[in-house]
Amino acid sequence: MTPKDFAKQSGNESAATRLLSSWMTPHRIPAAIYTDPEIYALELERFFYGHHWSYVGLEVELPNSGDFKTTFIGERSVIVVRAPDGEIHVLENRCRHKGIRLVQAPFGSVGDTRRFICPYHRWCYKLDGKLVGVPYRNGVQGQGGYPADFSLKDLGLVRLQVACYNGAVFASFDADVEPFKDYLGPTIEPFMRRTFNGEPLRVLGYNRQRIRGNWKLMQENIKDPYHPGLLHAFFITFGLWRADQKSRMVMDQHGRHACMISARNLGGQNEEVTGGVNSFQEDLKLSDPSVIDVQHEPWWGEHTVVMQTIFPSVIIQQQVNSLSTRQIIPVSVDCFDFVWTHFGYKSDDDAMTRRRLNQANLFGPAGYVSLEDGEVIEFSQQSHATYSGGECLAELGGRDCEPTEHMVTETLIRSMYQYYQSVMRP
Amino acid sequence: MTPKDFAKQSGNESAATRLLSSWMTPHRIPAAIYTDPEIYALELERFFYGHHWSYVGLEVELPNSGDFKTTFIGERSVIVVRAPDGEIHVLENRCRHKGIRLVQAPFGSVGDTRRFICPYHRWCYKLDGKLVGVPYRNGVQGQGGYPADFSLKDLGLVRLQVACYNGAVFASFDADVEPFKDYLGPTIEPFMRRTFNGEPLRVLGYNRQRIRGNWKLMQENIKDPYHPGLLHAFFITFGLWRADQKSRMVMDQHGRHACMISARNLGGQNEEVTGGVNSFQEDLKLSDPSVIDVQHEPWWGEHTVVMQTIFPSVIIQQQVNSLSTRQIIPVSVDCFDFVWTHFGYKSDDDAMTRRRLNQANLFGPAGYVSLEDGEVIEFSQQSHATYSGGECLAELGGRDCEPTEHMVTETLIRSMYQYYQSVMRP
Amino acid sequence: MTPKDFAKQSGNESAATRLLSSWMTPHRIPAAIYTDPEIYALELERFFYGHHWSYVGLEVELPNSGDFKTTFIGERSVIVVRAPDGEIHVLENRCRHKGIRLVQAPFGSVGDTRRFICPYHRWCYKLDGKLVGVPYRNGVQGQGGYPADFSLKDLGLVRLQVACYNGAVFASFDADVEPFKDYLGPTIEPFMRRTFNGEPLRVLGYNRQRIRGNWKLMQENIKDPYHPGLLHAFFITFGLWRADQKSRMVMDQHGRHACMISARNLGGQNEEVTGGVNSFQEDLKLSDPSVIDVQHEPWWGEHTVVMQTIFPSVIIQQQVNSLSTRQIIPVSVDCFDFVWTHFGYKSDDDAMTRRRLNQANLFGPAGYVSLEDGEVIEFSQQSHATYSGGECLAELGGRDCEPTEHMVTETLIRSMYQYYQSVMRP
Amino acid sequence: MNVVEEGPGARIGYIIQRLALSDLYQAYADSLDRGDLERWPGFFTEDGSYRAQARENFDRGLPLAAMFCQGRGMFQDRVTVIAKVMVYAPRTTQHVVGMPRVIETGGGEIHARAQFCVYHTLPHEPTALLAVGRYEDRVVEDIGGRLRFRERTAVYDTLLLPNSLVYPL
Amino acid sequence: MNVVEEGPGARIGYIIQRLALSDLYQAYADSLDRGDLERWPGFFTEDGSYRAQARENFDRGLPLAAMFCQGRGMFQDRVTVIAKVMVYAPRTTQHVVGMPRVIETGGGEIHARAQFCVYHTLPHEPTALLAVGRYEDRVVEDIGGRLRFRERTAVYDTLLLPNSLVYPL
Amino acid sequence: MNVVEEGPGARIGYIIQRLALSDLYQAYADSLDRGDLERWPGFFTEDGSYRAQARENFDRGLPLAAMFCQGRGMFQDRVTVIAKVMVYAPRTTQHVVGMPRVIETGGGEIHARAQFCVYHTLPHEPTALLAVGRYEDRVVEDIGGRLRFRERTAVYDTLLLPNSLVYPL
Ligand code: FES
Ligand code: FES
Ligand code: FES
Ligand SMILES: [Fe+3]
Ligand SMILES: [Fe+3]
Ligand SMILES: [Fe+3]
Repeated sequence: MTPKDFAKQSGNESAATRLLSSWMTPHRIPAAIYTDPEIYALELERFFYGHHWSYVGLEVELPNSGDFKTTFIGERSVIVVRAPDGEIHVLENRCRHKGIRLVQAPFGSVGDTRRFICPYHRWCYKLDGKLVGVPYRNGVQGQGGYPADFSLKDLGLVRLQVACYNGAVFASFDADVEPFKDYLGPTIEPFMRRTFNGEPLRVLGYNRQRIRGNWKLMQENIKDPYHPGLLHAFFITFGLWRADQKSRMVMDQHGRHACMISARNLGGQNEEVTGGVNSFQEDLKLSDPSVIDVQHEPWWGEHTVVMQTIFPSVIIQQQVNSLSTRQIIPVSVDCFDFVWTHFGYKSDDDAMTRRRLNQANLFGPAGYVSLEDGEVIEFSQQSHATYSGGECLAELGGRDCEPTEHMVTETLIRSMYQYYQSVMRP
Repeated sequence: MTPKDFAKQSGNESAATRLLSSWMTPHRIPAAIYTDPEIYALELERFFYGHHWSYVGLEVELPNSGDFKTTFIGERSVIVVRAPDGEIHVLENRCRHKGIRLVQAPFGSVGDTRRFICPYHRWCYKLDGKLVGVPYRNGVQGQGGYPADFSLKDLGLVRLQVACYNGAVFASFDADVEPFKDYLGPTIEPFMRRTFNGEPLRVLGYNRQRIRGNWKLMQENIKDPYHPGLLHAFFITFGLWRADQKSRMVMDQHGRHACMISARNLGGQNEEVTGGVNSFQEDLKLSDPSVIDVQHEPWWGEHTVVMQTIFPSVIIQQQVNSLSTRQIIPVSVDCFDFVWTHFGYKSDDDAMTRRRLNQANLFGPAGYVSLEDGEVIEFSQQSHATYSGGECLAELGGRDCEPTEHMVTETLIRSMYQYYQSVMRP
Repeated sequence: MTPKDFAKQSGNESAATRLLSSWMTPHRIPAAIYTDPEIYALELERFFYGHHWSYVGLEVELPNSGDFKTTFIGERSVIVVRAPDGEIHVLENRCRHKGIRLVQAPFGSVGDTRRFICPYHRWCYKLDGKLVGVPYRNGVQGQGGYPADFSLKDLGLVRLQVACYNGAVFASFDADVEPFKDYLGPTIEPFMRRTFNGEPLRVLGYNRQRIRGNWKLMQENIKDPYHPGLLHAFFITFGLWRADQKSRMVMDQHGRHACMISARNLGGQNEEVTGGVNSFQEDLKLSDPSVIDVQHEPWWGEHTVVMQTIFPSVIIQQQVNSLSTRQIIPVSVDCFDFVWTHFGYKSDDDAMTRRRLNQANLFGPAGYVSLEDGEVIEFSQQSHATYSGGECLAELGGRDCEPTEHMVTETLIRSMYQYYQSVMRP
Repeated sequence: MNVVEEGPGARIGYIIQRLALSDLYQAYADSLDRGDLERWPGFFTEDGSYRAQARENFDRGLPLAAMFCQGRGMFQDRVTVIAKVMVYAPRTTQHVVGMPRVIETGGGEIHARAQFCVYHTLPHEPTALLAVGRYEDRVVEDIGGRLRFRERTAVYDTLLLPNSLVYPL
Repeated sequence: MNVVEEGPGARIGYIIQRLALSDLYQAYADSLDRGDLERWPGFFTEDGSYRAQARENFDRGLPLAAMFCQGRGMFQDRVTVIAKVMVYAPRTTQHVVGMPRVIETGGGEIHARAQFCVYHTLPHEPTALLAVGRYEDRVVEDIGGRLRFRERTAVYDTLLLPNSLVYPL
Repeated sequence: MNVVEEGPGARIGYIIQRLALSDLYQAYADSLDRGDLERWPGFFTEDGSYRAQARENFDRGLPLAAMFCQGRGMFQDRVTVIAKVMVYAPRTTQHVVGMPRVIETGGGEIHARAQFCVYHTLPHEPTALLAVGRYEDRVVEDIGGRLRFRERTAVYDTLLLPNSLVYPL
């Protein structure tokens, strides 16, 4: 906390309010947005609990009627459940009696009961949230029970808006949220449709990490085409990345979502495009190339790598044959959980499944590439937490927020913060 | 934090103050009282450190002169000690020199010294707290030492008010606190006298849990006769509980303390009284009935189960032959320690001791019944912490705060919060 | 939090501001200065990040060009590095691009690169902090890159002021900080020069502890000649300390730094000077006297023990043959890390090194003496955190802040807080 | 070491028994950690007893245990209640148990001791320490030569348990 | 215990193998903890495989592993990338591994299991838990009589890993 | 494995020694954990030495140890000071120690190594990690055939100790 911060706190207006009122430059980012608990609380409110859609899972995770999972939107636990009619409901995981988180298991099935029953006093909810039973409602032997004007009708588990997009499930707390397709917008939606193309999916497994950094640092990381060829020596060393490879930076009409689109390089190096990276070790070779044994899939088209950041909650990864959703679950201002769901298509043959699993060595908590992203995010947070007057620079490729046909730019970060400012302004 | 909360915090009056000023409905409980640190700090002040009595132990824990224990009232450490004259003193565990917590051991004896000596500079206190020695008070060889006007008299360990009630020990920081008997009030005191009847006690042992929930959730739990026949499937499954069993809900004149009084059921079931609980598993039987091998004790009278909640700090349990005090030690707004002291009477024969120990399988951190209470309390806190605009309902049996002759009611919870509002109102 | 505190918080002026405005008595210390996060934040600002010098290490830790270490000033990570010209630089460990903590290793060498390269995007800094390389600055194949007005000049790693004092290294964030010698002042500097006399040093090793107490409690501890003969029974039991041993309490012109100077006792006891300490166990003997096998070193002069407290960050220990720096690294309002660097002189023979190592048994986390200091500091914090209205007394030897020729006084504590008040006053 | 030196046969027998003891301890932990709760009673003799007891009670001679079973029936009831009756957040445990040491042998019983730490993992939460402590055991060679506990006391140091003790230690 | 009683020779052989198994497990952990990463591939057969896999995947039959190697080449690549390619905060690990238990023997393989907990220490930070879990292993007597893993799966309970898994478990 | 194959007798001797080594390690930990501090010096030879040393010192060849004893006298002094002289909050410790591994044998000494984690429990507080690390030991067969440490170094990874190290690791 700088003396200025301190002084501010003594006034009537909080430091957070002042910062959010006055911050106008998306290319210069104040460290306080990563560390101020008041700003974080407002982010939860406006992004995760407000008029935005958040990722909650894949339909294939709930194959049968009665199957459910629990996950989080922001810090709030929600239940995702498949109703007998096949519909997916997303419900607040919060009993309306005394407010308890009534479901604990990450995955499960309600079985034949077709009900969620709160363990504490056994209030009984249908899978669409409706409250259908309250023990002793009419008392026992004429004694006690609920008052005459007590109505079950308003006491269901709160149901969220749900969008199922070819197998991907999103939800929103806001009843007035725009339709999901509009939320993505015309520039982003085609890329969503590219991966979630209606082909049935198969979950290959999960990775879960707790990363001690502010959640936005992960969004920035995947909107940053500047780092992969510099941080990820694996890409460079084994010739998988060049700064001059064909690529596009696309964002939605608000600048919040983005796609980093590129075609993997064929190997080799030259001074300009590796940025003179001195760790480039020409003599290193992979003994076993199976982690980079790529097979082109028909649905790719010309793009071999597409990283989608769907604000605020998820990244949709296609890195050649490795596919995953990466859910961002904020835990506190300086921490988030990062949940990877690797998947393929039901139609994959064994060789393709093996290929996806081999390539998974690049991703997740032990990933040759992704491990580094988690590390630098923690390095960032450590610094922001202590150099609180600090500022980050995002001026590569200029100071505007336009899409580009190259990757030598931080435009996607700027466009996200331009949107952020517009929503967070007091 | 809801946007409303956020807005409030920017004003001059804190969200806590506003909430406490405006909350009038004890049957609708705002989640913020379980999560707001400012409210919690005020609770410590007004309840634990104010004009209330808190449980600190049993006399039998300190059989000999010089025996002491350390425990907590609210977050504050206190020393309970038996002086040479047999009297019990309760002292702030805080040296008046540099304020250190001078005694660390949970149990001990000062032995022949008859003094507490602070380890840091060896200020020396009598067992009633009086400061009787300060090293180098008059300097050494004419140099240094304390000023002439330095007086030991005002620098004793602060002594609390103490009430020994037939072996149970309570203390208060407030010199003007009402007498303990008045504090209990005429409706509750007879039940206290029923268990602590002058018969010498024997401690059977301790259980200690750290529960990540607000301390009031535990008070509510034991003021809630709605849940035992619904949450505690053990009771239902093995026929030990029916909602129609004879029972009474009693509170003191302020509504803060309570007794849930009932007579254990003789087994069997019917639809109405088990609330249609679908987990009732008729085919389950206990292979060994010793955990429910009850023997009526003369002092019981007609009541087989009496659960006393003595606000704010303790529950006095009689569940058939299992007796315990359950001390509530708040640790933070979202956490408390729960300390169980199981006891019997000195006059118990071995069979009765074995019986109490067998029945102890129902209680504590691994208790067939109590484990569930700890679990649902944590489920509650998880939800309150994240759904901060939430509200709990306590409308079973109406919205008033009167005693009842049945258990189909949340009247005790309402009466506690009515009292709470009166004390906490700014 | 007392009700008064609570009330204060509801007003416009924070409790911290009010306290700092009104506290005038250095001999009576309010517990809140050990527990209030706002006060702590201001301390970081005014002491650790303001016009003070902080200890960062010993030159001998970085023998070669390119050697570096990371350490902390306050909560901020800094890099200490030896440049090719032999100069020591101290740099903020914070990349100017996205602010990450770019160096993680506690010790290391940049080797032949002579550069710090940020891992994230490989911005490249010279060892004096200058930014000398930014990948893709001019774009790739005419696309992207930094704007024309983008200047590397202002984006170096921020360089701190550095003072190398005969092998001890101090640094300051304040460009206008007074010269280090003036900072020590004429009364303290000779003692610094006594230990750091130009004789080359040898590091014997490190001890690191995390102590759950406010950082000032450690400064107080080493400014407190009242406790060693009372708390440290080892000193008393084995005759190494008497309250009447020749000693002096010296402070700098501001009262912030101090030296406790004394001559070790030759053994024996008498009632007055041991304060009647009843744990004095005459029958205990050391089976092996090697931990107290003292050999006088020429540079000592008449003093056998000199403990220097260089405010705010370090203690310079000479306890007969045991030498160390003890760095104080605040972690939060209620916690600090304590880093011991034991050293001797390069010219020590093996016997002297063995002696220093043997005597090290008295110090550090397992030290016969120092262990006790860590313990009482935690006992203090426990109490301050819960008895928030508490007050500490520092009236031994009067209420003034003058140097003394004896040790029966708390004058050094008072003088530190007099200085503290002057700096912290709003 | 209480090896009675009576030739290689006896010594081999002793060694085999030590390995069997190690296997018993590891199998016990493993079956709990993998959720095979039903196998738990079988690690005890028919008349065996089990206690999960706080060290403060153990050390001070106070008889209370957080969990107490005596005789196969009580073991089976504990299993039934855990598996079918109680409500709690699902969790997994993981024990790490030191090599058991034979303290004394006599009367057909081995008095053995081993140290343990147990972690638990709750939904959506990092793994956390549940309890550390030591086993104080009386082991016998039961029917079929299989080693079983006649008495096992899991003395846990962890005075403040993190809320619930669902499974035996 | 699957001791085939065929005289003292066989029994001694069995015992020696159990100790060798223990040594294998401890040496594996020790070489990782002391930073001898280069020795890691040598604990596996040429065609061996390794997985560090979350228990939720293992239990539900999902094939994904956080770390996966099959064949000496992939092992060596993992070592190279850890040692020479990746950027991460330096750290040390410390395993504590229980005595391995033989679950089954057959086809020249030992199916063994042991429980582990692993701590890591990062610069300027207190030691923290990295992961707990169990090893599910297939061990064979390799060339020269040395025991090696044909297959090792480190099944970790710790669903929420504390950020990075730099070294194998 | 350094088993010199000289017939079943030698092999049995080897095995017995390995078990005795395990017992030594467990008994050492157990006596500390149960507060039998007085027995601690007896685990060392008369001229034995003990160090509790931070790994950063050990690895960099810096001689400082947080705790250092050389010769029975210094051991006894450490015990006396802990038991009768120093002020500290009472606590209990709990070690979990892996099976020791013989690194090398020669000159009448066994160079052995084992990994440990140690927890401590302070009054009114949850159990917490104290330290993790490994023992680097030189063990000899002392008078009466009992195994004792000639040298034990507890190398702890835990650079930031949680305040005090009251008891030896
Ligand atoms: S809390 Fe859900 S039914 Fe009472
Ligand atoms: S703090 Fe108690 S005597 Fe000084
Ligand atoms: S953060 Fe350092 S180069 Fe980008
Ligand atoms: Fe990346
Ligand atoms: Fe209950
Ligand atoms: Fe001291």
